[in-house]
Amino acid sequence: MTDASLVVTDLRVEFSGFVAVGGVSFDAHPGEVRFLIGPNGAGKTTCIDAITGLTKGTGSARLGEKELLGRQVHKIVRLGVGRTFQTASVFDELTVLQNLDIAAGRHRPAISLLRARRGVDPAIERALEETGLAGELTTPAGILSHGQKQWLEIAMLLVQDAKVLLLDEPVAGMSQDERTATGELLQRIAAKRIVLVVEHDMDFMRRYATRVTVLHQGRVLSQGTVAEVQADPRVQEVYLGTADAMTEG
Amino acid sequence: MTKKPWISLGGIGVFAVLLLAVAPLVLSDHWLNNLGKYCCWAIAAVGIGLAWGRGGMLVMGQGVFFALGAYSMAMHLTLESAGDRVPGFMVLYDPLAPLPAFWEPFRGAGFTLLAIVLLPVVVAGILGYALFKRRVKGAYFAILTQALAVALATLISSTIRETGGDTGLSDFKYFFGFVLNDPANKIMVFLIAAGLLVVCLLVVWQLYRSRFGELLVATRDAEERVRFLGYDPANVKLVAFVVSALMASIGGAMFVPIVGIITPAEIGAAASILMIAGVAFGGRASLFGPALGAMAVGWGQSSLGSTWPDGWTYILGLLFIVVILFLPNGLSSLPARFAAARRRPEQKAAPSAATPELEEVRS
Amino acid sequence: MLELTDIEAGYGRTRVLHGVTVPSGKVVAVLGHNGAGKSTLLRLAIGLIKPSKGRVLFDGEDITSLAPNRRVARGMAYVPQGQQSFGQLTTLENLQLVADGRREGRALVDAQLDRFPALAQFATRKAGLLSGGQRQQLAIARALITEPKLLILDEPTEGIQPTIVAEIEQTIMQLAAGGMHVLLVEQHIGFALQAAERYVVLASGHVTQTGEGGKAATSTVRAAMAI
Amino acid sequence: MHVDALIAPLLNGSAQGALLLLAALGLSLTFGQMGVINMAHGEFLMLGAFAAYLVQQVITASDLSIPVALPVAFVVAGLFGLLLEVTIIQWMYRRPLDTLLVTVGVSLILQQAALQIFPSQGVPVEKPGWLDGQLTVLGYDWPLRQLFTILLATVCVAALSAWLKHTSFGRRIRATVHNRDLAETSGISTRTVDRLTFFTGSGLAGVAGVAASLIGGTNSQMGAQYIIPAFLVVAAGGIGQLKGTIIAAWAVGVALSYFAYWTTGSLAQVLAFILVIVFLQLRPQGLFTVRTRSLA
Amino acid sequence: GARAGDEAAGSATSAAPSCVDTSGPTVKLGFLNSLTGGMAISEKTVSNVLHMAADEINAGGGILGKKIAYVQEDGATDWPTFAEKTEKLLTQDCVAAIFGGWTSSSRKAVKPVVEKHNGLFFYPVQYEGLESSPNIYYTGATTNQQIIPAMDFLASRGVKKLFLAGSDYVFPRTANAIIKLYAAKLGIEIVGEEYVPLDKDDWTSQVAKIVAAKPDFIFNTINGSSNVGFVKAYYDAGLTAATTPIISVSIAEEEAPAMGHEVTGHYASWNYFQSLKTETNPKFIESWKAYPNSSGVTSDPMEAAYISLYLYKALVEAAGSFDVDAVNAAAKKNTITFDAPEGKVTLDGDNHHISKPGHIGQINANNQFDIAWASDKFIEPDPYLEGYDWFPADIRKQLTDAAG
Ligand SMILES: Nc1ncnc2c1ncn2[C@@H]1O[C@H](COP(=O)(O)OP(=O)(O)OP(=O)(O)O)[C@@H](O)[C@H]1O
Ligand SMILES: Nc1ncnc2c1ncn2[C@@H]1O[C@H](COP(=O)(O)OP(=O)(O)OP(=O)(O)O)[C@@H](O)[C@H]1O
Ligand SMILES: [Mg+2]
Ligand SMILES: [Mg+2]
Repeated sequence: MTDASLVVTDLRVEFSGFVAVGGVSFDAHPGEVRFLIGPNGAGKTTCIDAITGLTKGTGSARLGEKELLGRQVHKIVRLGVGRTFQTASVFDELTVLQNLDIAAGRHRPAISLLRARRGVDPAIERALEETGLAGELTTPAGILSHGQKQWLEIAMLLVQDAKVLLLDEPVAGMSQDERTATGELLQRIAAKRIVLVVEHDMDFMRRYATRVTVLHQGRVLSQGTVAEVQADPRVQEVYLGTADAMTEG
Repeated sequence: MTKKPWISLGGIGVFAVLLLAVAPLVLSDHWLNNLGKYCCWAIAAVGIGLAWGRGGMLVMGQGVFFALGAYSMAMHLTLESAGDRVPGFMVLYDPLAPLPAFWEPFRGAGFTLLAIVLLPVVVAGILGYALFKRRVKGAYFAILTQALAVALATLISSTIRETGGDTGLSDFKYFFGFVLNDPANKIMVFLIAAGLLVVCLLVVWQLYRSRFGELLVATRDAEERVRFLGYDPANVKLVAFVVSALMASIGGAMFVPIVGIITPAEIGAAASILMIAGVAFGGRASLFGPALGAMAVGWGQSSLGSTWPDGWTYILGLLFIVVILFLPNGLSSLPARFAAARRRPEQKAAPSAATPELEEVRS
Repeated sequence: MLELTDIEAGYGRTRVLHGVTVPSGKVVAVLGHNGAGKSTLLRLAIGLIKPSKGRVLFDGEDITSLAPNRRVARGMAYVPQGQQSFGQLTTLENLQLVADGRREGRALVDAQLDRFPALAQFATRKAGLLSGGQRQQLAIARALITEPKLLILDEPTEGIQPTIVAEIEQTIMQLAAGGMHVLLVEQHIGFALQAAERYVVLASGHVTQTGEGGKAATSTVRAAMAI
Repeated sequence: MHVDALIAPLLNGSAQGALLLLAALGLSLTFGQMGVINMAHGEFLMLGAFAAYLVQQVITASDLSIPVALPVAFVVAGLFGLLLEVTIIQWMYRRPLDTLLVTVGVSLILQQAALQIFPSQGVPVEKPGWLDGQLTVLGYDWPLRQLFTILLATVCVAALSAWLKHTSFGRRIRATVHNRDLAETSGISTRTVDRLTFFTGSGLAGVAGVAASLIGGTNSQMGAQYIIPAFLVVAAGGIGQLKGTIIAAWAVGVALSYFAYWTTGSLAQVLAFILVIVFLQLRPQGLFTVRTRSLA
Repeated sequence: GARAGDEAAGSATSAAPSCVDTSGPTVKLGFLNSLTGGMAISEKTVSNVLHMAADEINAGGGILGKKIAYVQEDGATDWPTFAEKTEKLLTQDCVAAIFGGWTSSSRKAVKPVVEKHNGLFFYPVQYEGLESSPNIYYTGATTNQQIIPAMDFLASRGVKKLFLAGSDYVFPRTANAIIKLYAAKLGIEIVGEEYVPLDKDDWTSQVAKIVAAKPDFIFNTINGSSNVGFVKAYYDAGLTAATTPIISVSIAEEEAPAMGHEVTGHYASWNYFQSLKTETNPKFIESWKAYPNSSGVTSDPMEAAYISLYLYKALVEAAGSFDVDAVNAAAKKNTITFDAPEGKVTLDGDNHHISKPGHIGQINANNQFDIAWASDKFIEPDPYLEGYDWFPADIRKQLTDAAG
C-alpha cells in the first residue's frame, strides 16, 4: 500500500468558461518531496482543490488503484489524502491536543466517539515531537502564531496518517530558521509518504525538492529535477526571473 | 468543560436530589406543578444547548418537535378520556364522521410512547439530512426552522376537527390509566418529568466529555475543515440535531399531562423563541445553563408575569438584550469571568467563544 | 514619521507586546520569528488594536486613539498579512472603493492596473476567486492608491512568485526613494536589511535589538530573533 | 374556469408580493448586506404605520397625508433603526446570529410599548381618496390600492438599487460586511457605513409600514405577521441579491394568492412556507449566489 | 395513586377542600385577562371595566358587606397560562370567583381547572354555545341570542345569498356550522365560506372570491385586527354597504374606530350597544368615561363583564354565602336578575346563561351604532339550541355525551 503513487492525468478545471487548469499531468511517489511551482494564478491551488474534491475537475487523479475525482471531500480524505490551506485553518476554540485528537479520529470506530478521551494517543505524541508543538498541548489553537498553526496543520495530517500530503505554501510567513525546521520535517515524513508542496520560496525549493513540476496558465510548463527546471529558460522567463537574483540571507 | 467532568456529575447529583426529593416535600401542589412545567421546557432547552451551544445550529423551531411529542401524548390522553366515543370537539364539526385515521393508533399506550421517541427522530433525521447535506446553516438554518414552526402552528390552528385547532387539546382525565386529578398521581407525573430532565443532563454530560463533543465543537467552528479530516460534518450535526429534537419531543410529551393542555401557541414562533431565551440566559454551551435558564424564564413568567404583567414583557425583552450583549455565554459564564479577572493578566486566555459567523453561509 | 513608544498591547487578557518602542525612520523593518508579535505591532500602528499603555505618534501628532480610517485619511496605508481583499467585490471595485472620493480617482486606479498587469487582466473577476498571489498584489495596489505618506506592509511578498517578489521589492525601494515612508515586516532578512534605514527585532513581544539597516549583519539579527 | 380565477390571484398576488417586497427590502440591506438579523424589523414597520397615523392627525386630508407620511415614516423608522444600531447592534457585528436574539428582545419591548401608548385596538389610517376605485384588467376589477403598493415598491427598489449601484456606497457596504478590519484600514469609515445602512434599511421598513397600514390594521401586533415571510424572501432570493429578493417576493405573493384561491387562507400560508423551505433545500444559497473560494 | 375506574369508589380524586377565606372584612376575587400578547388588544378593556365594577360595588358597601379585594392575573394570550393562572387563583390566592377570559380557547383551558377545584368562572364574551358547566357562568350571548337574531334580521331583509367570512378558529367555524343549518331552513343560500388565520390581516385574495360570488350580504365572524384588513380589502374591491353589506358579530364600538370610515354603514349583531336607550345605560356610560384609562366608549363584551360582577354579587347575596355550592343552589331558583345597561337580565339557573335582548346596529359616521332591529322581547338563553327544530338532535346528543 505504501508504494501507491498519486497519478494525475489530464486534469482540467474550468470556472464558467475560464480554464484555470487545462490538462495537467504529473505523478508523485512515496519517498520524494515533490514541488509544484508556478506564477501566481497558474492553477496550483486549483489542482489541489480538484484532487481533494473541493472543486470539480475532469480527467483523472488516482491514488494507487483508486480514482479520486468525483468523490466527496471526506471520502477522499478517508482514502488517505490530506491537505493544508494557503491560509492556516485549525479549530480555534479547541486545544492543540483536541485538534490532533479529532484528526486522529477517522481510524477509530464510530462508537468510540461517544467515549471520553483518556491519555494521549502515541501517534499524537509522535506528531507533537515531530512538529515541536509538545509544549503547546493545552493551548487553544486560536492563539497559536501563524507558523505554529501551520505546524499544527501538518501534525494533524500526520496523526491522520495521510498517505498523501498536499501542502499549500506551508512555509509562507515563516522565518528562516522555521523554514529550515519545516523543510527537515518534510524530508523526514516524506520517507513513507507522498509529499506535494506548493511554494514560492525558491530557496526552500532548492534545498528540499527532489522533483519539481512547473505550472503556467493551467498547463505544465516544465518538469524535472531542481537543476533541470532552473535551467529551463521558459521557467526563468515566466517565473524565476533572472535566476539567482534572489537575495536571501 | 471536559477538565472536571466529575464535578459536573456531582452537580447533576445535587440537582437530582433537589428536584426529585426536596421539591416534592417543600412545594405546594401548584408550584410543584409549575416546576414540572419548567422541567419540560428545561428538557427541550438541554437539547437546544446541545444543538446550538455546542453544535452552532440555532434551532429556532424546536416547537415542531415539542409538538410531535406533545400532540402524540395529547391524542393518546384524549382518546383515553373519550373512551369509545369520538372526542367532543370533533363532534362539533362533523358529528357523523369517524375518528381521523391517524388518531387510531394512538389508542395504544405502546404506540404512543414509541411515537414520542421515533417521530422526532425520523422527522429531524429527514429534515436534518436534507438541510445539512445541502449545507444549509447559520441564519438560513435558524430562519428555516422558525418558518417550519410557524407553518406547523398555522396548520394545526386551521385543522380544527383533526387537531383541535387553536383551542388545542385539553381536559385529560387519565394518564396511562392513572387518574390525573389525583394529587398522588400528579406528583408521580412530576417525578417522571424531573427524572427525565436528569437523564437528559446525564446524556449531554457524557456527550460533552466524549470525543463526539469535541468533534461537534470543531464542526461548529470550522465545518469545512472537519470535512478535510475525513468526517462528514453533516452526520456530526445530524446526530446532535436528532438528539436535541428527541429531547424537545420528550419535553413536549410530559408537558401535556402536567399542564393539561397543548395548543399551537406552545409550538409557534414565540414559544420556540422563549425556549431559546432560557438557553441564552443560562449559557448556551454549558451543561447546566440551558436547563437552569429555561427554568428561570419559566419561573419569571409565572411569578413576575403575575405581579407585573406589562413589566414582565419589558424585563424579558431587556433580558435578551443585556444577556446577549454583555454575557454571550450566559449567566453560567459569570463565575469563570470573575475567576479570570482575578487571575494574573499575563496568562493566556482562550479567545472568546466564537459563534458561527454568517460568513459560513456564503462559502 | 511614525513613532511608537513603550507600547503594551495584546488581545483580551493576552499580553503580546511588552514595552515596545519603534523609532521613526524612512524605512523601518520589523523582524522576528513566528508569533513574536510583528503583526500585532502593525495592527496597532494602523489602529486596529489599541495599546493598554504607550503612545503612537504620527507626524508628531498623538494618534493613539484615532480610528484606522482616520489614520488612512491622514496618510497611512496598510497591507495586512494573508492576502486579504474584499472577496465579494470585483478586482476593479476593490480599487475603486479606495479611490472613491479622491480627485483623479480613476487615474489612480489605472496607475495601479498598469503596475500590476495580472490585476488588469482580471479586473472584473470577484477578488475572492483570484489566486493567492493575485490577491496579495491587489492588496498592495489598494494601499498605493491612497498615495500614502506611510506605507505599512505585513509580509508583502508572502505567497508571491519570485519575479513579482523582485518587482515588489523594487517598488518598495522606489517608493521609499520617492519619499514615502515604509514600515515593513519581512521574513527575507536580506532584503529587509538592505531596504531598511532602521530595523527592530522582536522576540516574544520584547524588542531584543534595534539598529541601522544597511550595516547590520544577518547573523547578529538572527541571534537576536532567537532570544 | 372563469378568467377571473386566473387573473385575480395573479394581480392580487403581485400586490401581496409587492408588500412583502417592501417589508423585505430593508432586510435585504440590514440582513443581506450587513448580516444583521433584525427581528425587530417588523416593529419598525409598525412604527412607520403609527407615524402615518400621527401625520393624519396633523394633516387631516388623507389625500395629502399619505404622500407626506411616506417620507416621515421613513425618517421615523430610520431614526429608531439608527438608535438600535448605535446602542446595541454596533457591538455585535462579529456575532450575527446573536443579533437575532437581541433584536427579539427589542421587538418584544417595542410591541408592548405600542400596546400601552396607542389605543389597544389600534388606530385607523385612512386611505387617500385617489386610491378609491378599480382598474379593469381583462375583466377583473383590480383595486387601485394594490396598484399603489406595486408602484411604491417599484419606486423604492429603483431608488435603492440606484443608490447601491451608482454611488460608491454599495461598494462600501459590501466591503464593510465582508471584512470590517480591512475596510476600516482601507480608509472606509465603517461606523458611518453601518449607521447609514441601518438607517436606510429601517427606514424602508417604515415605508412598508405605511403601505401595510392601508391594507390591514395599525396596531401593536401588525409587525409580527411580516417578519418571518420577509426573512424567507430575502433568504430565498440569495443573501445580498436585490433582484433575487424581488423575484422571491413576487413569487411568494402570487403563490400565496393562488393557494388561497384554490384552498383556504390558512392552508395557503402553510403551503407557501413549505414551498420556500423546499426551495431553499434545493438551492440553499437562494436564487442568486455569490461564490468565493474562502474556506470560512 | 388512583387508577382509572377508582374514582367512583372514593373522593380521593375530588378537589381538596376550598381554601377560600371570607372571615375577614374582604372577599378575594380573581380577574384573568390577557394584558400582554395579541389578545391584549381586546381584553385590556374587559379587565379595566371589571376594576370599575369592583370599585362601584365597594363604594356601595361591597358584597355581603365585604369589600372586594381583587387579584389581577395576566393570561398572556396563552391558553396554558390561563389554566395555570386559574389554578393559582383558586389554590394559591384562594379567590371566591374568577372573572375574565375572551377567546373560546381561553375558556376551554379554564374549564377543566375550575371544575376540578370546584371554583367559579364568569365568562363575559359572546361565544359559540353548545356548552355548559356547573362552574361557569356565561354573561355574553350564546348563539341563539346573537347569531340567530342576526339571521332573522337577514331573512327579514330578504337576503337570498350569503357569504361567510371568518377567522380560522373555533368560534367562527362553529358559528358558521350553525348558520349553515339555519340558513337552509330560512332558504338563504350560502355562496361561499372563507377563513383566514387570526393573525393575518391580508384579505385581498378572499375578497376577490366574494366579489365573484356576488352575495347579498356577508356574515362576518372575523375576530380582532384581521377585521380591519377585511374591511379595507372589501372597500378596495369596490364593495359598499349599499350593495353588499356586512353583518358582524365581533365589531363593536371599541373596534370600529380602528377601521376608519370604511366600516360606516355596516351592521353588527349584539345585545348591548352604547346607543341603547335604557334607564341604566347613561350612568354606565358616564362612569366608564370618567374611569381612569377608559377607552371612552362602551361595548357589548365590556358590558357583559360589568354584568358578571354584579350578577355574582346578586348570586352571593341570594345565597347568603360565598360557597360555590350555595351560590349554584341560589342560581337554581331562577330568580336572580340584574338591571343591566342592556336591560333587566335574568339568570337561567340550569344552563348558567342570562336572558338578553337581541339588537342589530348599523355603524354611523361617529362609530356609534344606530339600532336597525330589535327582538320583540328578551331572548332566553338556549346554548344547546333545544328550542330549534332545525338543529339536528343527534348532534346535540353526541355533544352532551362527549361533554360527559
Ligand atoms: N472559483 C473560481 N472561479 C473563477 N476563477 C477561479 C476560481 N478559482 C480560481 N480561479 C482562477 O484560477 C486561476 C488559478 O488559481 P489558483 O488559485 O489555482 O492559482 P495558484 O497557482 O494557486 O496561485 P498562487 O500562487 O497565487 O496561490 C486564477 O486566475 C484564479 O483567479
Ligand atoms: N486575535 C488574537 N487573539 C489572541 N491572541 C492572538 C490573536 N492574534 C494573535 N495572537 C497572539 O499574539 C501573538 C503574536 O501574534 P502575531 O500575529 O503578532 O505574530 P507575528 O510576529 O506576526 O507572527 P507571524 O510571523 O506568524 O505572522 C501570538 O502568540 C498569537 O498567538
Ligand atoms: Mg495558490
Ligand atoms: Mg504576522
